[in-house]
Amino acid sequence: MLKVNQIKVHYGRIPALHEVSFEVKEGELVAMVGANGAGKSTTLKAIVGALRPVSGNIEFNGIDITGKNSAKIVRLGITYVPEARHIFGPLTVEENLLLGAFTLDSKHDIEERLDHVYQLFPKLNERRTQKGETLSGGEQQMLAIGRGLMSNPKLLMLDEPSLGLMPKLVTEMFKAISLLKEEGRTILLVEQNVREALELADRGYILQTGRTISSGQGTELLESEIVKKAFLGL
Amino acid sequence: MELATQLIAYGILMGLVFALIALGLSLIFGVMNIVNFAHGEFMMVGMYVAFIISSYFHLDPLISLPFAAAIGYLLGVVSYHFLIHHILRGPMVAQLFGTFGLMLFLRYLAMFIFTPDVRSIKQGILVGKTLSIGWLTIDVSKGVSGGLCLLSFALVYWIIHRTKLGRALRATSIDAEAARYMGIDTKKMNALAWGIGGATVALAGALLAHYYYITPTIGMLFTIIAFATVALGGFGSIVGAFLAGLMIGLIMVLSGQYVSELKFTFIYILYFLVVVFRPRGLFGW
Amino acid sequence: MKASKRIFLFLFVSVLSILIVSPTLFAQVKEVKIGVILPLSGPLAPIGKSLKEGAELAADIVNNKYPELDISIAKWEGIPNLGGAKIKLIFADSRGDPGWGSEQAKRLIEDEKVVGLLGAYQSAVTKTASVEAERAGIPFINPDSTSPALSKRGFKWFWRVTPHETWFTKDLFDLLDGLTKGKAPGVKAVPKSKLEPLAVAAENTEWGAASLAEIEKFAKERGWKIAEGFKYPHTAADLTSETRKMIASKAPTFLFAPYVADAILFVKTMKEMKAKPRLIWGQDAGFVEADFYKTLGADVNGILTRDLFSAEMGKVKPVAGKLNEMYKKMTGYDFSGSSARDFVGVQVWAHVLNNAKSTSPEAIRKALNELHIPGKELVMPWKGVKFGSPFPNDTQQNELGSGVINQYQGYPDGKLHIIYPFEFATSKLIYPFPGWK
Amino acid sequence: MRQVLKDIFSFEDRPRFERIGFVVFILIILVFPWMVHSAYGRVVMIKFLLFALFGLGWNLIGGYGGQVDLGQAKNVGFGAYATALMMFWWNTPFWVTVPIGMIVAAAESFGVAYPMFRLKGHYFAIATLCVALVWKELFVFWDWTGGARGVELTIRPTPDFTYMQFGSPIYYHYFIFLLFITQLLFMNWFRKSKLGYELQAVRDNEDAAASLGINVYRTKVITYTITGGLGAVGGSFMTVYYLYIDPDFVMPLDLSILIAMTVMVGGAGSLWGPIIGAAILIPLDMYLGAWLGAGKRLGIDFMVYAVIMMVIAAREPRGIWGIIERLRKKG
Amino acid sequence: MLLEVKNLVKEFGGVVANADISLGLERGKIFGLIGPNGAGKTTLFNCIAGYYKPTRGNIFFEGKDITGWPAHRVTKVGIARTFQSMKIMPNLTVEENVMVGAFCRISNRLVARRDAQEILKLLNLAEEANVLPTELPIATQKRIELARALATRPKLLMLDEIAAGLNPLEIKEIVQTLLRIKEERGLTLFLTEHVMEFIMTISEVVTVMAAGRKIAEGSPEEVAREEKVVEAYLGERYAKGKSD
Repeated sequence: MLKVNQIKVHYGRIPALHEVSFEVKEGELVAMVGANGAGKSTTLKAIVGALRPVSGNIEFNGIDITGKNSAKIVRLGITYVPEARHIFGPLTVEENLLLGAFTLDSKHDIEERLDHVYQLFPKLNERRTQKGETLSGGEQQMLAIGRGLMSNPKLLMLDEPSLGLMPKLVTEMFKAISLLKEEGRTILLVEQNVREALELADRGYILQTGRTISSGQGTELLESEIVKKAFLGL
Repeated sequence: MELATQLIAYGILMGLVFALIALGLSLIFGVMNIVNFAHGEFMMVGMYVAFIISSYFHLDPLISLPFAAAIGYLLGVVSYHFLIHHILRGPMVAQLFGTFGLMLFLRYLAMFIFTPDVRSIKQGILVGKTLSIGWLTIDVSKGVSGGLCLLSFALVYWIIHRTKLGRALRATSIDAEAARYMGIDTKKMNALAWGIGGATVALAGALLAHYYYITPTIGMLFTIIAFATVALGGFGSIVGAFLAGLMIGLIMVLSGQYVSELKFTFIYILYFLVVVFRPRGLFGW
Repeated sequence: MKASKRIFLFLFVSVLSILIVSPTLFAQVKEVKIGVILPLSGPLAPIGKSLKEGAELAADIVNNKYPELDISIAKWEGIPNLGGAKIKLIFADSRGDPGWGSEQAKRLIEDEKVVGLLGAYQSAVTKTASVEAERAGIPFINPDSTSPALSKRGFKWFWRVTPHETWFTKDLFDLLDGLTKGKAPGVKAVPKSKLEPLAVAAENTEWGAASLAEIEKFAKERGWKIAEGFKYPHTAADLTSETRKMIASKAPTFLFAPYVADAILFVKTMKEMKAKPRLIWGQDAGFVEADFYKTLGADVNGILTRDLFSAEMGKVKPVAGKLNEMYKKMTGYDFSGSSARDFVGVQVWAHVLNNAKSTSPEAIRKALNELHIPGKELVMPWKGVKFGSPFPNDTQQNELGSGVINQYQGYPDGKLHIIYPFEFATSKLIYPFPGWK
Repeated sequence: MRQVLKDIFSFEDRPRFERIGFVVFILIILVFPWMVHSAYGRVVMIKFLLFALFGLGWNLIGGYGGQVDLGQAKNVGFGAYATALMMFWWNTPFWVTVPIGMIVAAAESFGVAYPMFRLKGHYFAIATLCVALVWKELFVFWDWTGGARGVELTIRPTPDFTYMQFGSPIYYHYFIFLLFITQLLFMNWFRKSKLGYELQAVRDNEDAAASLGINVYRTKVITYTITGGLGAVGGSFMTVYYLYIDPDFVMPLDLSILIAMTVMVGGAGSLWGPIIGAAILIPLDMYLGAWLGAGKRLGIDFMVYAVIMMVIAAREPRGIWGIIERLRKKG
Repeated sequence: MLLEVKNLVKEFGGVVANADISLGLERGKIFGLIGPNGAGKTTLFNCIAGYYKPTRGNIFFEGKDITGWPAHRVTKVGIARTFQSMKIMPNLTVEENVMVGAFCRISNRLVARRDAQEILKLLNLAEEANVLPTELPIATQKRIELARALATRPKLLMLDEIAAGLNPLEIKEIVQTLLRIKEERGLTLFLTEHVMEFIMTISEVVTVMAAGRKIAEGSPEEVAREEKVVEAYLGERYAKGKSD
């Protein structure tokens, strides 16, 4: 479904990604792990078109989306739930969700998606008229994911959904992700919680200083030396 | 009593125009945090559109309103794509003098084309007619302008707060990065904000041209008043711009009645006092 | 050398070369250069433009033969006593900024090597620019600034051709007094109570402040009450409250001293408010510009304005009529007080150069102080040009000048008719002010 | 004390090419009046030095402090009026009026700084603009300032070092150069001082600065006060240079903006930025104005000027200094 | 007692963010502060560090009442902090960033520079001294912030979520660094964190907050066992994981 081929990204003159290659197949949950500054978020941003790769290409369902702008990429069915949530604070929960459905045009579809998200996260339904900024951290994360689901994406990319959440919510978050997986949704997950992420994932990739250095089945990776040494400090 | 009512009526009518002028500035600031020094020049362009329609095509200046709005929209979008887009990333100082350059350019382009002569519109359904209600005398063109300002305001308010496009615009203003992830083309949204800003202020110019003189250098004065209006109401707040516009119109007329030499001083001091106690303006986010 | 160093050096060298390569023109034998400083950009650009056109017309007449005109400069082809040298005007834009005025004066004097200066309309600019002439010892002829202070500085190299504010205000009160005595053409004596009190609105510039001060002074001397006299910020966004204040004072006589933009706004606002003054008088500047009557059309009818010139002058002075035609052909509108003043400025320069028979400053200075141009040479209704001390402390001020007070009649296709001096009147005074339709 | 003196006169920490450039620049200015015979060239040079002086002062609050102040003209006005009025009334020597002008401007800045620094960003910028306009209106309104009619000083026939009046611009050239170099050396000390670093910390992040023991508010107020005082010096110079001042001349909005602009074009927050900015904008403005300003069609000079401004803003928001720095890093 | 918080209340327009919090930090120990998002931990930090004025209650530092003091004064008495979201000064070099911190105690520029260099060495940042911090990765920027705080020579160092977004290995590194500088400089540490691997290993005393109140206090083991804490914060899984 998604094929990333040796992309290279620079921030100004500083290289952030050297060569990153991986793929995500339909219905898979793929986790991407790596140290800080390894380029995980950069990779996701490059996929969603917020950053333009200097070389390499990205293919989605056979379409080359390298360097296309976000608006087009989102229309093709990729959504990105950014790190640190990026909720529209002054807007209500429902407005936030409706913005998630910006690329949908049919009123009927939007209603349907809205119902679906409310079913998935009943808390959001309770707070639909509240302003986004008044929600707690966990609820905001739900809202961010719900917003990402509104366009009914073919590929959902989650960037550190557990960041800054308390342990209890971290657990709930992973529960929610596994629920989405059961739904059959294709997910690309970036996480600092290496253990939980790899346990949940079908497959995983390890990023180091802007390169994919290893890949494999989630649980396999978890047992590998690299992960044990570099991430778990065992 | 008679005097007071009359003055208040003038103040409100003037204030409505100030508010419409300030609206675009506020909107642009709200969406991309940039102050436009060329705002008054956009208004001046609107005035010349009305002038051309009336003097060269001998049509009623009222007909110029949609043209002024359209040209203002175009001017806003073009300025955005050629200049503003490129200075957005820069520091605030660079933005200020980028738009200042735009201001100088438009002003002297107008002087180049139209010469520095003072113009005004002589013929039109509304021009020079007055209406008396009791002892209240109102220039019809001012009354109609006030009404149209109110209408435009309502329209923009409706677009921003009730439509999908407006929601996208607001999202862009809150968090452009996140808006992009929603599939919103933020560049288009910024251009749209500039378009609406240009259209409203050019419209205000075309309305103002009905009873005001036109020269290439007229912009700066209104730009500063618009700054004070917007800052008073709170940058980015539409309702704030509206109420602050009315306030400034009233203060200008009332203080002009008593201490006319210092009437701008009162506006600046009012602005100063308000922001000192409410540093983000009356209705700022 | 590293690239960085080269860039740095390049920067300074290029700045230096910009500074050095400045306009240096070769002086031509058959040319006399006169520097003209005018506000050609900025808010006063409209007036600057007409001043410039007036000066250009005069230079053209000096330099070429116009046998149909009955003044001496028209018979010349250049300055006769300088071997037919042509007058070349070098214009400089003051931007209405005193600093720029001073700097352009320096440029004209030293780099352009002009024999003298002309200008600079705004009194503030004239002040700084004339300081440069004074320091350099170069004559500065000022045809167009009316602040009384200018001729009271005791400058050795400064001559003013135009009458100043004190005069004009005296004219105004002569007119008012004349009205009460029945001297005004076509109007029976008006009781003073119908004209009193006065209401005055002046812009808060050097010129406006001077006008207001003079009016207040004369009103006191001649015993006229002032109900309302105030200054207001010039180029105000709105003048409703000021106009309202004038109306509320219930004064029958409105006196104004604004530049053109505000003048237009005042009249429009008065019309809108249905003001019913019996007399409206404007202090030149805004009220005489072409923009004023072109913009307002019929709404100007009945307004009086202090001026130096009227197109109707042709009735009294045929020369003026012919010149007006020439000017109208050139620009499309009538000669005005502004354009006429700089016309006279160039004219004075031509006479002085001719009398001096030399371009040396001392010779010119001598010629200026001995100058006497008779009234018939001038487009103005003056008795002539002769520098003296007409009011206390005045030095090198034309003492033969005088103003006129005109009335707009029959616009949009009408004329500015001379009302005062009464002996020059070209029409009956329309009194009281007819109001707006 | 020795450390302070060393900090004032030493440019050791700057790269060599800057020091060489600086020496060349000083030499050029020193020999300028003897090499250049165009009077306008000299006038432009004086105006360049004047605006470089203004820019250096403004750079303090606007560059190092990052607070966009659009009201510097009011301080210029205070300096100009202090000198003009005291000379006019009491015949006070110039050198006495300068410190008084500086004190007045600094005191006023200190007074308004208190409420003003509750504001940030654009709100602050517009507040400074408003305060300057209010002062200008008051100076027009009051009678004791001469109102709109301004103050005019009498010409002294001989060169006079007490009242700093000279017939020849050469004197003014060295006179303004002296003021300029003094201010430059002050800035050289300032950028290395504790206050200088604290100010930059405040500009970059106020919360972080506070967490490091910096009194953010006080730092801003002090800087704004000093900036006010520095602005007044150039005003005093204007009075004796032009011999006439009025509010429209010495304290208009245009002047505030031009001062800010020279710094931005050169590069805000760098030592040389204001000088480079003035060296580009002032000659450009004055020569364009002189060559194109009085032509048949009006406004071409400003249009050229405006286009240059827009291009710099869009292409190099950090000013010319930004370009030089970048090239240096590359080369 | 180095720092004492007594009955501290902080309200924002009627919303109570901190309700009656009392704390005591002993000199030379490491204290942890945990609690759900929105429990008021950062608010408490901001009250102590002088960014907010408490509505009621008192804060004592070395017996001195510092309630309501502005941030810069609080720093001067010896409390330094880092921020949850990075607040680095982007236009100053790494060394200058740290130098500004040193200016808190030292007015001489040359001495301050020497001091800054020393601290950079201590945190293995010496090589980055003349680089602009924005060019460095987040983890390094966090260390710069730490260095900057240290340069003010604090007695109490408050770290707000310094381990957020770091992976387990990086967390290990930072724990070691913290322990080292604590010993060398005789510091008292006060930390908030969500990363349990971090806070539970390093802290000697842990305080738990929920909904603006203090709900538990004690050694990490004690706290992790408390039912209230598990319910409100840790969740079943963590508690189970620990007991395994």
